[in-house]
Amino acid sequence: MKTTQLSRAIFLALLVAGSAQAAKTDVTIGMQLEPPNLDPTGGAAAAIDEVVYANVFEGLTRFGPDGSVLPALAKTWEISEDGLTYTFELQAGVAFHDSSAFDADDVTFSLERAMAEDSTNAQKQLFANIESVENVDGAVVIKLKTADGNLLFNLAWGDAVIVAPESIETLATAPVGTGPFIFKNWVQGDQIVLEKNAAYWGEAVALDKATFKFISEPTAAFAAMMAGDLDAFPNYPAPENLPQLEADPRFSVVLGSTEGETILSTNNAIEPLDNVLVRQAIAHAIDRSAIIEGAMYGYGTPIGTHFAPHHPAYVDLTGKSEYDPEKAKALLKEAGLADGFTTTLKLPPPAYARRGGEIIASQLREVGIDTEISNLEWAQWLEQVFKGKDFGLTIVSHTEPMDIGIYAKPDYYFQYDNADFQALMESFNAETDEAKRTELLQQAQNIITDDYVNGYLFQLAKTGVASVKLKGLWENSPTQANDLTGVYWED
Amino acid sequence: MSDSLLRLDKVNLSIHETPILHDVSLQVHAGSVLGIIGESGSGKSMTAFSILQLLPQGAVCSGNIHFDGMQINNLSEEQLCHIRGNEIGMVFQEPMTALNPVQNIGAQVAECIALHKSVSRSQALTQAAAVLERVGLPNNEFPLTRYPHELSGGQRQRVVIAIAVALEPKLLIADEPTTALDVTTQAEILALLKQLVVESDMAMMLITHDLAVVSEVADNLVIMRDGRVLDHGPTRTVFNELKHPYTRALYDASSHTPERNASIEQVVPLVELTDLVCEYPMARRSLFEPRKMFRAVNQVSLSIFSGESVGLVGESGCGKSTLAKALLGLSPIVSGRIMLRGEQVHSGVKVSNKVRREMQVVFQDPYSSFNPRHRVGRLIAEPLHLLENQPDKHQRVKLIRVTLESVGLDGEDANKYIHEFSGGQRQRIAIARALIIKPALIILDEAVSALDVSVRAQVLDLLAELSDSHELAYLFISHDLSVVRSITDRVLVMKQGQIVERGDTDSVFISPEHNYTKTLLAAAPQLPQSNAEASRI
Amino acid sequence: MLHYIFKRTLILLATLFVASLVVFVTIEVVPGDPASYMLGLNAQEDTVAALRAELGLDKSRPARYWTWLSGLVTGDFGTSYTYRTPVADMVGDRLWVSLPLAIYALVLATLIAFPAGVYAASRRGGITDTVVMALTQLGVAIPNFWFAMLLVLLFAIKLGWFSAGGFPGWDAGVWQAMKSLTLPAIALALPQASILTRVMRSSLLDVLNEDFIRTARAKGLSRRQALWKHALRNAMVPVLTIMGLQFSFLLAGAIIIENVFFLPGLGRLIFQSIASRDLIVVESVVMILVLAVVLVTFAIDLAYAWVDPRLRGSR
Amino acid sequence: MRLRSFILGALLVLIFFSAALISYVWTPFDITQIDIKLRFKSPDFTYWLGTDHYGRDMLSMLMIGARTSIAVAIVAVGIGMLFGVPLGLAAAAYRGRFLDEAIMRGNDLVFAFPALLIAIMITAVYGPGALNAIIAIGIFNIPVFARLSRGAALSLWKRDFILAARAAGKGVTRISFEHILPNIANLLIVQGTIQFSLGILAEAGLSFVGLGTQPPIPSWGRMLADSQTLIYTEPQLALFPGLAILLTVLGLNLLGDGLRDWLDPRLRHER
Repeated sequence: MKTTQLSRAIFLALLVAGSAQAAKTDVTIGMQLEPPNLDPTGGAAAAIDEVVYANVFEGLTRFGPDGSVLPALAKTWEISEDGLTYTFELQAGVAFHDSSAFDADDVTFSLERAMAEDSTNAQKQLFANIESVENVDGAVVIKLKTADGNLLFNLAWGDAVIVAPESIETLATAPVGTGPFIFKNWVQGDQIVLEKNAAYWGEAVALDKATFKFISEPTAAFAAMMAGDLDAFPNYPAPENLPQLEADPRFSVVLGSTEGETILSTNNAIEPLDNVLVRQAIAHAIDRSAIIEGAMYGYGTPIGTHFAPHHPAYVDLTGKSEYDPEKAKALLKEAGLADGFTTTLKLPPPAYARRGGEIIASQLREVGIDTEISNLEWAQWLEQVFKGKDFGLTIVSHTEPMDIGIYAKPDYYFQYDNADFQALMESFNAETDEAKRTELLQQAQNIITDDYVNGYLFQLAKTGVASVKLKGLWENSPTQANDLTGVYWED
Repeated sequence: MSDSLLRLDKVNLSIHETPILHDVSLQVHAGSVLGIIGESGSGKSMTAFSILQLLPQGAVCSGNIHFDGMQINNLSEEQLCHIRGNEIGMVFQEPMTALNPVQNIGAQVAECIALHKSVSRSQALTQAAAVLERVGLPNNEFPLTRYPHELSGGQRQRVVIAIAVALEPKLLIADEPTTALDVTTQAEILALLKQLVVESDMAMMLITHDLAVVSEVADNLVIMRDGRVLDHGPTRTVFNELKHPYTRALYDASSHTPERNASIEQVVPLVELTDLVCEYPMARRSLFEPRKMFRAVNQVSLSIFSGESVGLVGESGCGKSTLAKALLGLSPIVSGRIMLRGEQVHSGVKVSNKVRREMQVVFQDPYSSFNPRHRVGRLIAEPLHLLENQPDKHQRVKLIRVTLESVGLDGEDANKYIHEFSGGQRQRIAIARALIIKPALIILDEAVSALDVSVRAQVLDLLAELSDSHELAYLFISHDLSVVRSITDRVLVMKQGQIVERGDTDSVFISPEHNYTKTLLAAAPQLPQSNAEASRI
Repeated sequence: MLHYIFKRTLILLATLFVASLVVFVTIEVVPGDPASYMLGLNAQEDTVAALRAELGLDKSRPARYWTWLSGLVTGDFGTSYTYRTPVADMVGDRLWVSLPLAIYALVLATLIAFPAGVYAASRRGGITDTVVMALTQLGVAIPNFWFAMLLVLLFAIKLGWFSAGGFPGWDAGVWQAMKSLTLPAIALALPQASILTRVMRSSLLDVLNEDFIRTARAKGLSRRQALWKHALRNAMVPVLTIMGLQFSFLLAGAIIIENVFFLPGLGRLIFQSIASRDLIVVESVVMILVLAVVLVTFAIDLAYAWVDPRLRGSR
Repeated sequence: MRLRSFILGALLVLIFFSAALISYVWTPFDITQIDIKLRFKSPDFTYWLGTDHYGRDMLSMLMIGARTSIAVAIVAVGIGMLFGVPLGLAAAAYRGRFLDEAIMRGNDLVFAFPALLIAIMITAVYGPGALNAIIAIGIFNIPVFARLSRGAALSLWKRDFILAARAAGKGVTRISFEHILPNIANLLIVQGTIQFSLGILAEAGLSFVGLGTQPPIPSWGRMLADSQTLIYTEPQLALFPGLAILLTVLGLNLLGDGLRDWLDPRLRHER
């Protein structure tokens, strides 16, 4: 190291530190998982949306911070009487990042691409109900097969963003959207950098530059925050460090809710779990508070059914499965399994599953139910549990919004087949009146709770950590996203 | 006493509290050779090392050592370093390991020169070349860039000598310089040493266990045993008077010829070899050339009659061991026939047990021919494996005890381990192992060369007795002519895989025909006649 | 000498070929399919099938092995299933983390081990010898990932001299990059340095008992001169063997250390691609590690010949 | 000094072995009992080493963890010896011929894969677990013992007592097992202890990255991994498992050195 090189390096370091004092316009966000690629329409990984949703790509509609559906590229829209035809007026003067123009043809291209036979869109079923999409002199007209109250909601998903045919080839590695931030570069395994889109059609954003750094190990996340390498960690992975971060004046810990219902999925098709008494016994054998305290260090709200508590339609049914080991043993005896039984407990990688699994295993052992734990990679979990349905119990958090509809699919991995629940969901989908939809949702929650289909544990909390001076980050996450449009540095 | 170059008086040495030398006093005069004789463990090497103060850790040395008028045993390490190599040179026993294998010979000799004289590297190298020429390694044949592993034992010893005499030291200490060498090479090295002493008026201290070697080279003698000087004086007087009983015992053992009645029956030969050829592959020179084969045994024919003791002499590398191994079926044969009692024996690959029952072997190194993990009983009973009907447990124990006693050991030794026995006793056990299945022929491959003179005599006596009592034939392989002469009836001389001369032992020794035999006999050092009244044991 | 090199090269190529076969077979039977992993929970059957076709996963195994192998030779390792970028680039920038780390650790280990080993050997039985031996005993016994955690706790969090992990990339300045590799290198180097010191010491002690050292002393060289000029070079052969072996330990150890310090190196890439069943990346990275180890062993063999003329084959 | 370190080594190994054996019969507390209220207790009279992040007694966890680590290491060394030694003996017996070359090339191949890489590949393919860890570590031990026993056997084959045995008509296999094996037994024992300690480190490493023994069976490596996130608030959780690994490996290495000196006659007089 010749001396000149050394002195230049020190000078450089000072320069960088110096500039930090002036009003900060760049931000470094921590993320646990690195997206496999950056095409939200081509893959389901949550991490893709966490980088690009609302920042790089925009759909016709978008989710607001509280989960409500707001206009985006579609300025206004009218719905026909029979609810089958939607006409969208598009924003004017909008351009893609490669400065190619944005118009109705791009919308038809994007939606038809997602609906196509050989499409690799992970949420293809969102578009199943669409009959056709046309460009009628500048406006977009969507015709539906059957009336469906969810269309605006579905179009707000990350998988329904609008892309341009010109940039479709290299979308996965060089995303081109219409959003307020342009993709700058991507150091695989380390970080992705976005920069301000000067020619953005909408409101100007406060930030010039945003860097997403990928840190999967909880210890490393803590060290990075403490060392000041990161400005914010929206989904902080290690709840056990939160008290210490909260005590540090530099940081503020923001607790919000997510769409992640964490459940003890039970295979309703195999012996003896097909007996509702056994499932009820399991429900009473589980002490939710111990799990939340043990696995998530207190961060998480108990749920009695498969529904997000922050949603207005939520019904608190935790009372039907309160912790009562004696009752659980009695139920088992009633079901003819006085001396208990053995089943498998297959756990995917996340911490809530691995830690929750050990605690649940010891709680079930109390009432005589022995579980063989096996820890699986995501790929193996999908193969054995999700597709193969070869499991007794598993723990997973369903993070898609409003996904109570999965109980209406008999071939879904926990294989619950209840005709009147399926009928209920049909009528819900067709219903457009808000009050009626809420009432139907509440009925649905009661049915799956009474049937004890799964062990409903807790709603994943959004444990966001950010620098005290950084404002505008989403408190809750109605969908997986880090919307930076409203983010700014205070002083 | 006045002009003695080196004088030791009352030198005592102990290592880790075990006493090694007791009041050793001797002196060496410039231009003269002092021979130090003693059997292994007599402390002769330690005397040499205490002069140079090259002693192992934990050594305590007292008394004083005067060299060239100065007391050197209390000098500082730095001053001693100045003397070593410069004033006193040293030559060691094992030439194969005495040189640094990863450095070429030029550098190793030049290093000694550059160390003591302030000369440039190139000057040191030219002087090194000169010294190497002087010790008989001409540069054209042996360039300085040669590595030790490319030289033979004798040539390496010449390099060690070159290093020792490079700076014309006043004193040269030679610790068993020729023990590991062949007879002819030994003669050349001794001649070289004598010539160097004369040329540069150098004093030499020659340490050896071989009376014959020292009698030809040394002017004065010192005889040591268990760290004490027992006898000393000019060589001639020591040999004539044989004053000290130990000196007399040493002398008798060296010239000992065991009692044998050579009974030879000229019936069908026990073993007959015709046109035997043995080869083994040499290191592959380059990938494309096929592997060159080295012909160790080249068209050898010989026959051994039962009860006869045949000698096979030759220098190392002449193929005598390969021949022995071929006979025992231990190494592959290319062509030729081996007949046992008139019956075709060797059919190319495997030697049958029937044949092996007739032939057994005794090796040279007593410390390597036994499995340290087994008891002696099990060791000598191993050949019983060859018998069709294995003796039962009881018979086996009795057989072991009888065989042990027949070689002069105690029946109880059967449950001891091999490390509890001396070299001589181990060779007796090896002979017991060979005897146990009553073979017709025992092959003795350098069986006594590793033994001290006195022990060697006892083992030779044992072999003589056994050949009479057990109707045994011997094939006695050795490079030591005096031993072969004392025990064999007939002798075969071997050179580069061929037998160059054969005949009765006495006629071959007295009037050799082939000139190779002549050079061999001339090179072997002769023990002078002592006019002390020869006492027979 | 040429013959010696030619033979070793032949063995090297054969080992690489067989290794590639073993790697492909073991990894191909891994349950779980990357396509379904990428499409997540509620992907339909046909979308998964479409993606498999797109990634070429539906071709027969021998065909895929052949394309991968021919790619290996030309340096094109194929495209990653999940990242959809050429594996070569991904592995390229990761190599720029793992390789410098391994070399940095090896250099550190050697710089510590050589003087310590030689010093301990020359003062056999002295206090320094016992102290060095005790320290190396500890160094060998400490699990390096635990040692790494302690390093982070002390230097990164308590003293704040170093960052707790992460790699700023070489364009952030050589000094910064090396600084971030320092703690991981120390954690990796400790056990290697201890083993190397012990081997150095015992090998030197063996050589010091040899006859030619006595010859050197008889020439007038002091104890230290004899050690430096004659013993050291002869002691190198066993030391080289251990250094060769250790390089493969180093690479393996790096996989764990990269986890503790979240360095974007080959180790973590292997873990991530196994988790996402990105088979082509796993196979290529394993092959690169094997290539590195085999090349190092080849270099060590050549070094033998340079150190010890006896191995150079007859003139 | 040597004798003292040998005794220290033997003592440490004894402690951990007995802890592992006792754990089959009795542990201070039942580790299946998870009681979140009792977590992070620092060492006191009831919980000698405090409790972990699930409120389980650290001492009991360490005892059962010792059982897994020692079991995995022993079986792995066993595999190494069972397959490695015969291969080495065979290679030496047929030295220079095809079998020798094949075995040696096989060794080079296994050595080419960094040890942990084999472990990762196996556990990734067949799923994590103690059995796969055993196989993975075992496979790496085979070439170590093969190479060691071949080297030692080669030098023995040159010895005269082997020629004598051949002259007594004994076949290659009988000689290998009757004469060669007993004489290299010392070397194998010493190398066995070294590989044993490496096995413990390897198992801990594997469990640390989640590929070794799976819950609910405790293992030192995984206890370290679990304690990683809590290292800033509860450092003692990382302290005890790390120390356990360190002391066991140290004990084994000292034992190995002591055995080498005691069994190898050449070094004996040096003491």
